Amino acid sequence: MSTQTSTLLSQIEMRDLVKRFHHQPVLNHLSLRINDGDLCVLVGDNGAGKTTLLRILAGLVRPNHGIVTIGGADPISDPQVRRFIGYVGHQPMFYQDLTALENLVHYARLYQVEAVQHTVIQAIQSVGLTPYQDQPVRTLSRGMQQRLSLARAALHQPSILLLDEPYTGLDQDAAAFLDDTLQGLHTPGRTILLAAHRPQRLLTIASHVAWLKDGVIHRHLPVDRLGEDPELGRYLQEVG
Amino acid sequence: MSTQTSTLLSQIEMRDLVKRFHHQPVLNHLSLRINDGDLCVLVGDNGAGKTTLLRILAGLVRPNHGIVTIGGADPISDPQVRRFIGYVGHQPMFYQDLTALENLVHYARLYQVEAVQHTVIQAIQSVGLTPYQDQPVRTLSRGMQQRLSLARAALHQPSILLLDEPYTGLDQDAAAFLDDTLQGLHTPGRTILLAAHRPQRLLTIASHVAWLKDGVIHRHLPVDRLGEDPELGRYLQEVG
Amino acid sequence: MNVAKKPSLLVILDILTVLFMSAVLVLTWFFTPVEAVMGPVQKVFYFHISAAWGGMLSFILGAIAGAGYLRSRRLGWDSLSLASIEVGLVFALIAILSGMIWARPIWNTWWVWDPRLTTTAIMALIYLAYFILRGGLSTPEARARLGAVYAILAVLTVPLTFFSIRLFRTIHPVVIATGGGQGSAFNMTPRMLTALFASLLAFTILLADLVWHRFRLAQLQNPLSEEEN
Amino acid sequence: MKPSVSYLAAIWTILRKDIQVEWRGRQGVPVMLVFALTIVFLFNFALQLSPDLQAGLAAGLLWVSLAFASTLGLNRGISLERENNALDGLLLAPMDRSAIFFGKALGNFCFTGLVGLVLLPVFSLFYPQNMLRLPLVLVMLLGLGAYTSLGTLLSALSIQARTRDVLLPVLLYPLALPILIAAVEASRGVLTGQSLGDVSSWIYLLLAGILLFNAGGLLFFETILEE
Amino acid sequence: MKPSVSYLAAIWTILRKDIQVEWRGRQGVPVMLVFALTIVFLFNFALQLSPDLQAGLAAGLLWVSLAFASTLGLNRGISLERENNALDGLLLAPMDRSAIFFGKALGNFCFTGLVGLVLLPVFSLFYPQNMLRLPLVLVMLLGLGAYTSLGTLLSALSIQARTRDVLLPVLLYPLALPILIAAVEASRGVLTGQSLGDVSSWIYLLLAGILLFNAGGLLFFETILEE
Ligand code: HEM
Ligand SMILES: Nc1ncnc2c1ncn2[C@@H]1O[C@H](COP(=O)(O)OP(=O)(O)OP(=O)(O)O)[C@@H](O)[C@H]1O
Ligand SMILES: Nc1ncnc2c1ncn2[C@@H]1O[C@H](COP(=O)(O)OP(=O)(O)OP(=O)(O)O)[C@@H](O)[C@H]1O
Ligand SMILES: [Mg+2]
Ligand SMILES: [Mg+2]
Repeated sequence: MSTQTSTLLSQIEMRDLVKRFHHQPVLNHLSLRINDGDLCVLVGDNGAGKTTLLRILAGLVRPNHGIVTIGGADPISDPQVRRFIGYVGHQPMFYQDLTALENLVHYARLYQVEAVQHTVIQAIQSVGLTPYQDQPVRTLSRGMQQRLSLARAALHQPSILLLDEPYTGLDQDAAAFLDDTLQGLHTPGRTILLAAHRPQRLLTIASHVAWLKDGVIHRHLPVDRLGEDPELGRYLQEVG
Repeated sequence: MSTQTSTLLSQIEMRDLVKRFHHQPVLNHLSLRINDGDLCVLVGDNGAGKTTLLRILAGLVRPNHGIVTIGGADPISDPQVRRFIGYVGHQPMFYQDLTALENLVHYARLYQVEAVQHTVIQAIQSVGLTPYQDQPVRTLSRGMQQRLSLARAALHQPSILLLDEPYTGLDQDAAAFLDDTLQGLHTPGRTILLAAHRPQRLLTIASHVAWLKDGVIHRHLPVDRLGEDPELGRYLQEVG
Repeated sequence: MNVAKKPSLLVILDILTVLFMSAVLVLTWFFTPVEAVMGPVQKVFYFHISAAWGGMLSFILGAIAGAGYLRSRRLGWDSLSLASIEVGLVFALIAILSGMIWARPIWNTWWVWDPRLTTTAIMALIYLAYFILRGGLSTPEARARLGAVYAILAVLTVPLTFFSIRLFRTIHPVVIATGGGQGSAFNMTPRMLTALFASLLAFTILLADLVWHRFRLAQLQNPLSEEEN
Repeated sequence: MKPSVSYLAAIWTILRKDIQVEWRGRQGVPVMLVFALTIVFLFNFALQLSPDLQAGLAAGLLWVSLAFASTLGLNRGISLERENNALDGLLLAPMDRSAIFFGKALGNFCFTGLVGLVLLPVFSLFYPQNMLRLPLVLVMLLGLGAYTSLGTLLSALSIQARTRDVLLPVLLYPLALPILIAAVEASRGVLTGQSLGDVSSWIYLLLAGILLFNAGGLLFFETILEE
Repeated sequence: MKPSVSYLAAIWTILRKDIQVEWRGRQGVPVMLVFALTIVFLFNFALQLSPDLQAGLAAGLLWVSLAFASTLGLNRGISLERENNALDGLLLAPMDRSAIFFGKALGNFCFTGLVGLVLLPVFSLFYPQNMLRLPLVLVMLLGLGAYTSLGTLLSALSIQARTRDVLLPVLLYPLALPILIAAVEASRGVLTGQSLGDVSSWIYLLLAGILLFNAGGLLFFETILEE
């Protein structure tokens, strides 16, 4: 798989995206380009459209207008592009009656991961769920399900990670694990787009901040140049 | 309503609580007493049992063993005790096809709040959802639904607030509103029990911290005496 | 109570069951006359009625035990309810199967769409659904609680099954008829009656024995049921 | 358990909310209607019911289609509460939880009753019988009352099972059979010109059903819903 | 859209997962079975089918009960994907989304087929006909194949509507009517001793249904599922 993960496949480009619900535009001619190796934190108020944006990128929602390219390819016409995307949404996306292990095995198979069993057991261990791996997902607490979601999204070693408030419900162990993972994944050949409401803890590892407001990307700056923009600086200050 | 909210009705006592799922105890002879006027932050790892504990207090789950009293009354045998409880859980508990307004009106009626329309419009305004009040809840973003949940839980001016990770999904405005509300509600005659993974922002307004570990309350200390307990101090440090 | 050790009363009951059941076998084979019209097949009669009787009795017991659980919240009652209904279902199935075996030669078919037969089959389906319901629940408490409520609702159909022959025109004979059994398909000789009552008694003892055994098994599978006091 | 004012107010609040949801979507009742009609046509084809037979069958078909269509309504009524744990919201409310039973049962009764009232004139068109007669309407409402009470009770049972999406019909149909039979027999009697007095034993059975199942709701609903 | 190895692997993965869930709960198939039997008994009462008629009715009843029971299976199959957005997980996977259709349709076919195979001997007991014959088994599997393909397609449609819990039967039964009629007629023919050749026109209709609905799945499933 690593050979396929070309640099190209970790570049995200959105041009002129429009997404309306009932004629009301949520994304309004939004354009954004995230380069290979970026770890971009997406901030914005409740209802700004972060989730909508991430779901469009993941291929779960079709925009009304505009183009998305992932590494130059169109994820809608070429399903193989989805192989390079890992997505964590607001919902855990598991079969409640299957165990944690079985769920991950199922996803591993869908992505045709090699050495399924080994990979999955490793992934479960990394998020500290080994003692619970044979419990039905239904019986896991919210934080445990969130951990499992993280394990799932990274299972096939995607070059693009789309994370929608991934810290939700995580305790300190899991949050620290996520910090480490993000730091580890933040390498050339990988792109991470992460929506968060309290990005402060991320500013040390992130490379960019994008601010979604009024349906467009209001600001998109490298972290080391945040000082140049008092408005964004103030916003991040408030957010805490 | 305010006349009914006696001091007694804001005292929570749990004695010897046991809750098992499939023979595995999650709460294992847990006892805890939260006095009138306390704002107690409940911390604990993923799967520690915070949600289970709060749901038992809210009367949604029946413990296998042990006693819960709310202001001296048994909430199981006396449904009227539930009038004094406001609960925010992991799930939003709304009818997806009804609007935000209609949902709150329904809850207000269930609690026989006086001046329903006025109270509800006020509540929606306080969480900043007035522009969205006539949208079906289905179309609200996660953060907006969380805001609405907060409005719902406070609608009938409960003397006991049980909040399960209430900051989840809130943007800075909403989080600040919640801070303010908690501070405002933290008065004699009111008790707040709040589960949180990153309690740091709360330590300035909270009065107590309770640490749930291994099925029992491992520590229960006033905030101003946190320094005396290095173990809890370290835990809170890590949690951040 | 130490669940692991077999109570001596149960041992006695085991022995009684074996004795009575063999006695009934002997009675039916050698004591009762061969019925004139139907021939030896008629001997299914004793098992057929006794099984139907045992099934209904057991379902009623299941509902009572269910009510016991709801009152006391002790899983022991649930084990009893489960045991009764499981054994009752087996008895009901025996009644249906023996009825079918009987029906084959005399009605020349395995089955007729007659209210008595149909309500009996539906009773069996109702109690099959009981196990489907339990199978879908994940904690012992939920199984006990909802199983009890369902068992109480379901038992309402038992008298209906019993009285269905009176409510409808049916080809299935009425035995315990008020008018001295004019609806009866055959006239019972005193010997037949003796054997019938012996068989009813034997099946009742068998029922008690089986329920007890099944109850103990359920208790053993449920280590908490005794601790919860 | 005492029917205090607030108890009745809670029932009315729950019923009102169900009507509101129905009104918003305007989907439950039309869906049930279309479904009931579909069933009638399906049976006419699949079972090749001959025309002369159909006259006698009308009562049976009416009830089979009503029973199936009502299950849709019952399912919708309970899945409404399940989605996003809306049921928890009701459980939190300060009233005896049997009020939830009566609220939901009343809602189910109203919607299926409406479906039945529309079906009667439609059946009168399709079958050589005028079915829009007061005694038949009465029998129908009694039958639906018993059926929806039992259905509400069982839908609350099934909601907690893992197979909740499919459990209700399996629990409901066998248990409801006595009710359905009584309803069919009473309807048939009324249609063949008998008076309500002539079919009184069936009517009593329906009344007993209403009584029993509502008593069941009053007594057991709290128990059923507790987790 | 090309049936590459990975495409087939995806279908198999989805099917396998459905079998696993079924095996874990062991609920779908038993529920369908009990439900099918309940319907048979219900109809005998409600419609008071006379004994001589019943022989000719067996085929019709078999299909009506199979059709109703299958709907439960279809509902369960899709609500499994809806809970906690598990469907999103499938949509994210790197394959043409028609694979989801084939995986789900195969699963539905397997489960309802199993139900049918158990029903045949049971029907043989209840009706004066031996129904466990190879030609009937064949007709049954063909009919179920067409029915479940259409059902899978429609269940994906219904999932996006607000009334998703109740929409499927309303969409499915009218559209499936030709399939059901063909299946009933073919079964009736086979049961009355005709050879498969004699009922070939019905069989062709079933085959055409299978072909059409699967082509529909192949072509439209991606479109149906996109949001
Ligand atoms: C609640 C269930 C049932 C009860 C209590 C019951 C009871 C009885 C009784 C008391 C008789 C003897 C009648 C007499 O000799 O006057 C009888 C006869 C018979 N039963 Fe049942 N039965 C039940 C269900 C069934 C079923 C499900 C079948 C199924 C095939 C069946 C088939 C028969 C047959 C074939 C006879 C003999 C009829 C005759 O003598 O003409 N019964 N049953
Ligand atoms: N219905 C259930 N069946 C079986 N086990 C359960 C069930 N609900 C919860 N548990 C178990 O109980 C434990 C506590 O769960 P709970 O949801 O209370 O944790 P929590 O402290 O809220 O965790 P989190 O911080 O992740 O929300 C977990 O180990 C979980 O697996
Ligand atoms: N299915 C839908 N129908 C109608 N409107 C919708 C739908 N989904 C989202 N919206 C609207 O789109 C806007 C953006 O929603 P989105 O979920 O993307 O916000 P968000 O930035 O993720 O917010 P949050 O921080 O609360 O998660 C909101 O105003 C919401 O009301
Ligand atoms: Mg969002
Ligand atoms: Mg929790």
